[in-house]
Amino acid sequence: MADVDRKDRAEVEVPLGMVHSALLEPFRIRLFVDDEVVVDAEITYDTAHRGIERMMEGMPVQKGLILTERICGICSHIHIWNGTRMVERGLGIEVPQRAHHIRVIGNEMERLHSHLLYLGHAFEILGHETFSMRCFMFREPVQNMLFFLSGNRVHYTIPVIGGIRPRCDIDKDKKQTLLAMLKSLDEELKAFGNRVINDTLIVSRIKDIGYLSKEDAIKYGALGPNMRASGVNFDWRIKVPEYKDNFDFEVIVREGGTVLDRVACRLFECLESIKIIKQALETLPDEEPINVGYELGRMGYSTSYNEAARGEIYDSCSLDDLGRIQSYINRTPSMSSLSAMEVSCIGDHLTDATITIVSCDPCLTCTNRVTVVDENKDKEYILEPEDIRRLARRKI
Amino acid sequence: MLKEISRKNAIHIMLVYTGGCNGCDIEIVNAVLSPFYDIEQYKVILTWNPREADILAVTGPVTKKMEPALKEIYAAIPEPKLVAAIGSCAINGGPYANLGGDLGSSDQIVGGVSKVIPVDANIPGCPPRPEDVLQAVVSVVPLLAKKR
Amino acid sequence: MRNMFIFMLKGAYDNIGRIIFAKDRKTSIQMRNKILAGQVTYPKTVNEDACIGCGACANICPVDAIDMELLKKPVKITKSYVKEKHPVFNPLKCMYCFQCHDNCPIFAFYGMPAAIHPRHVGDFDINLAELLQQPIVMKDKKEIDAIVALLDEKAKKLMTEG
Amino acid sequence: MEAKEFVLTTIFIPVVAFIVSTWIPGIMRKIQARIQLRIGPPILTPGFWAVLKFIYKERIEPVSPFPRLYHSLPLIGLFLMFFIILLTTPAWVDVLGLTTLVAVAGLMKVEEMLYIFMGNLSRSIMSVRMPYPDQVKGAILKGNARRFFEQVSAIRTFKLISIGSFPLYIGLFVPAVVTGTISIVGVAVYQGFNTTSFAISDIFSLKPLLWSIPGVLGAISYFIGYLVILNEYPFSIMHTKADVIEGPTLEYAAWARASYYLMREATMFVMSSVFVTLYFGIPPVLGWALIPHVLLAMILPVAAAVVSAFTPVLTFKQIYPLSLGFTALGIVGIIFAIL
Ligand code: SF4
Ligand code: SF4
Ligand code: SF4
Ligand code: SF4
Ligand code: SF4
Ligand code: SF4
Ligand code: SF4
Ligand code: SF4
Repeated sequence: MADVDRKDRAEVEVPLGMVHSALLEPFRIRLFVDDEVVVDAEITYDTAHRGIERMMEGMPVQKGLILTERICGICSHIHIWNGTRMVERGLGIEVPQRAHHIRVIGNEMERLHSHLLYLGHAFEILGHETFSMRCFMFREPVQNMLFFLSGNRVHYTIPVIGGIRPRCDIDKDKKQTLLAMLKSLDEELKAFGNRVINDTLIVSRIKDIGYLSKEDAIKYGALGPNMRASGVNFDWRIKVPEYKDNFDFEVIVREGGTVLDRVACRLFECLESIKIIKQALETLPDEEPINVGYELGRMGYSTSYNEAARGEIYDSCSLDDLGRIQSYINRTPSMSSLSAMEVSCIGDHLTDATITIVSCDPCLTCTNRVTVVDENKDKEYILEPEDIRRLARRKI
Repeated sequence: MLKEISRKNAIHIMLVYTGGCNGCDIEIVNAVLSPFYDIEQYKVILTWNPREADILAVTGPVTKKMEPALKEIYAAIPEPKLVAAIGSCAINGGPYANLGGDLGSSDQIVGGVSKVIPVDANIPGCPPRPEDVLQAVVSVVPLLAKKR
Repeated sequence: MRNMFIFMLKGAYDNIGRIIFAKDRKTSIQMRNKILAGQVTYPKTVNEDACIGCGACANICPVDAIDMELLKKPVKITKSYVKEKHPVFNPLKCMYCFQCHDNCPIFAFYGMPAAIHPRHVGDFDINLAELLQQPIVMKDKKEIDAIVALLDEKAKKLMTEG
Repeated sequence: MEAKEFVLTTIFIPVVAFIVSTWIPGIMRKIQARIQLRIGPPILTPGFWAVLKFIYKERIEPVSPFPRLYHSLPLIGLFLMFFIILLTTPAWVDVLGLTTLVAVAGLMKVEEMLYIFMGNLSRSIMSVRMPYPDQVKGAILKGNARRFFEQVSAIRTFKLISIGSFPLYIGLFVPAVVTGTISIVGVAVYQGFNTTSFAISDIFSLKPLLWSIPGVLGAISYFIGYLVILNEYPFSIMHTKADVIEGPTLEYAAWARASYYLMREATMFVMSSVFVTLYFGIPPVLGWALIPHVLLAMILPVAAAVVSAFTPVLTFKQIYPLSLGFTALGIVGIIFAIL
């Protein structure tokens, strides 16, 4: 990542993490600075590696899918949904439309809470405690909605093969309450967004930093809102039939590529999510939410892509005769977004570098899967960003 | 006497995430930053400096990479100190340690926090709700005051 | 800049009220009282009305987080079946794998909300006697056998013989 | 009489300053909490009980090349602050010729410099010493020197001293220019303060400097300087949570941490007290007139709490222009004063 001539200019290294107020999750950032200006950055994330994909090998698929949810506590729903979806596609299991709608509601609520969490975290990093708390205040109703919907605030465990767990079904009362909650959230968020975009101090702090050009965004594989904030117009939701066939929404694209754009992009996406949830609630078909009449068995290699709060997510595996998992692969957006941040924080002040890295919404727990064991040499090494790029398969 | 009162009236809590799924972490952050829960009203103040901390809140199954760091941070906290293991991962390793069954658990984690440092309070849930965390923290404070 | 000025003026008005009179406070006083009194309880995990006491959840749980306890007063569910035991859930042992939920016959055989949920079982009404009359909707023979193997003897009879 | 008053002042004023200052962080926190729509900690918790609690904690040897020196730095700061407030009392007039604005400015500079020393002497676990095998991880820039957070913030302190505290000094010297004297009590006397007998009722006959154009401009500069010297938001780049966590003070534990807290609290109060002396013309004196002085001295912390609740932490990119801007404002004040 670093040019050779940068090496001469870098003076010292400032390592941050693994336990650090700005990172929250355990990962390590090494910033190479020259008088507090970042010359190069290295982000290492293997501290939360739990070997989930490895553990799933040989597990009955229903059991294994529970583990996908524990990949992450923020985008838990999309993992279990995408995993379930992958299996359903592979085995040709029919899923009621009602279940699709509720899964979409779950995902959009997750996007809402994830983006609000992101905003809260970003303001905390900016040192703006008040606005950070405001974001968490707006997030509270979303969490309540999720609790109300599923019985938990974080891991909702909504999808199960064949549909959704009936615990999370939406009856009339639930629907009315959710719609009312959404309405007030919509208004509050718009007012708050307006306030933030007009705050001179905040804008001056995030306006020109963390620039990621469109070319770099593609080259380093930034995903989701990070790539859309750099002007790349892509969102899996326009391809996934669950979304495409049923709902109207806009894909938010901004051209700037700076931290401000990434923040704004998420703010606007929140409003789009509210729109989608409203549509889904209003057009909820009246039928059983789950189809238990399916049979598990051998499944060839099946894949599924979807749009998580942070971008593209990919799951694939095959099943043996008894419905046990063979070689599960789960690829998540944070990993490649992070390597894009390694370049975009170059040239900024040290304090700006942390907000830049945070502005890609890094979530490390899903990212920690790149420890490679080279059996011949009998030692572990970490893939370089170049290797990740070589190995990552993106088809846009 | 004064010692106990002062300990009851100002508690610093430090968070260490040791490789969980973030769920517990987010709920703790919620308890701290959401005005709805507001941990500070219970005289509990968040800190990121082990030298300042009284209670160490640990989440997640301790991964092998995090084990030495957790130990060092624990050692850096001056007595009296308490450790709260938050979430089923921190209590017993959660699904990463137990779900495997015959297939064995993950070889990347050490397991519950109590395998690494002594634990004083266990807060169950996956993740525990913020109110569970708050109540547990409030209820261990007398323990802290009684120490030496 | 002009917008900023407007916000400052409006904010000054709002915030003076907030600082002096604690206006629009969002902290839940109800929750504060509950926490200080130590009354926060774990959510309800077993729906007694929907449970047939079959023991499948306790048998499948990989970490023995569920104990089947004898009921003081057995409950008659159908003409031939009396519920004698009910599951008691221990959150400290649980790892939230949902095996109990997914193997509860109420959910697995009939697609209804399971009688047990490690997080929050939810409020719903179910008429067990009626439900048990209906045919099992699950298709997969292997799965049915696997779950039936988990049930205790009496429940096994109930499920297989109707 | 003179001697007795001198001794009483020397004992009593620092004690009052000490007691009052333990309330300040709590009041500030409460105000911020109210703005953030929550309840917030009890007023005594952050400033008083926390200090007491730290005194009762286990003594831990700090990881530092000179542990003793490191531990004594906050005590020096505490002492400096009490010295500054004494210099502003009428009883100390002409002691060693120190009761001038120049002396106050100099002592404040020393106070700021303490942070540079602290930063260079601390080696906390949180950055370089964190046990993580990252030097084998393959960054291209191998073998660079590695810097602790504390050292990063020592450098930042240096930058802040060299430019950030201009507004404070301008704020200190506006009164001198207006009144034509660099004696602190002289400034107060100019505003109508009577050194020999001063009662509460006399306050209304004062003509505070604050009610004049140079006074207002000077006060604004002083306030910005106050934020800078306290490293309060938005000027908290030296110990921002976003990167250096707490900066120079990371290694303070137990009683040393308590003394650091006290030093910071004392700074909050004393700097504000100096402001009251200079801009309201009420120096800290023995007797009932101390009450309005203490009440007015709450103005700056309260204002700081409100400002810091609505500002993000600024980097030097914003601090330089802001600091220069407010310095210019102060200079305009001086020009007004000369005209
Ligand atoms: S690298 Fe992948 S397969 Fe290997 S243990 Fe980690 S998650 Fe599992
Ligand atoms: S290289 Fe690709 S398949 Fe392998 S772990 Fe990484 S993202 Fe997954
Ligand atoms: S990138 Fe991974 S951890 Fe982050 S939200 Fe997506 S799936 Fe979850
Ligand atoms: S990015 Fe990963 S760690 Fe972060 S919230 Fe998403 S799944 Fe969790
Ligand atoms: S690249 Fe291969 S070894 Fe690595 S996680 Fe993927 S499947 Fe496992
Ligand atoms: S207990 Fe649950 S929520 Fe907490 S870290 Fe473990 S899996 Fe995540
Ligand atoms: S969710 Fe908990 S109680 Fe249920 S089977 Fe799993 S470990 Fe046992
Ligand atoms: S499996 Fe379901 S019905 Fe059977 S005892 Fe457990 S909760 Fe009750």
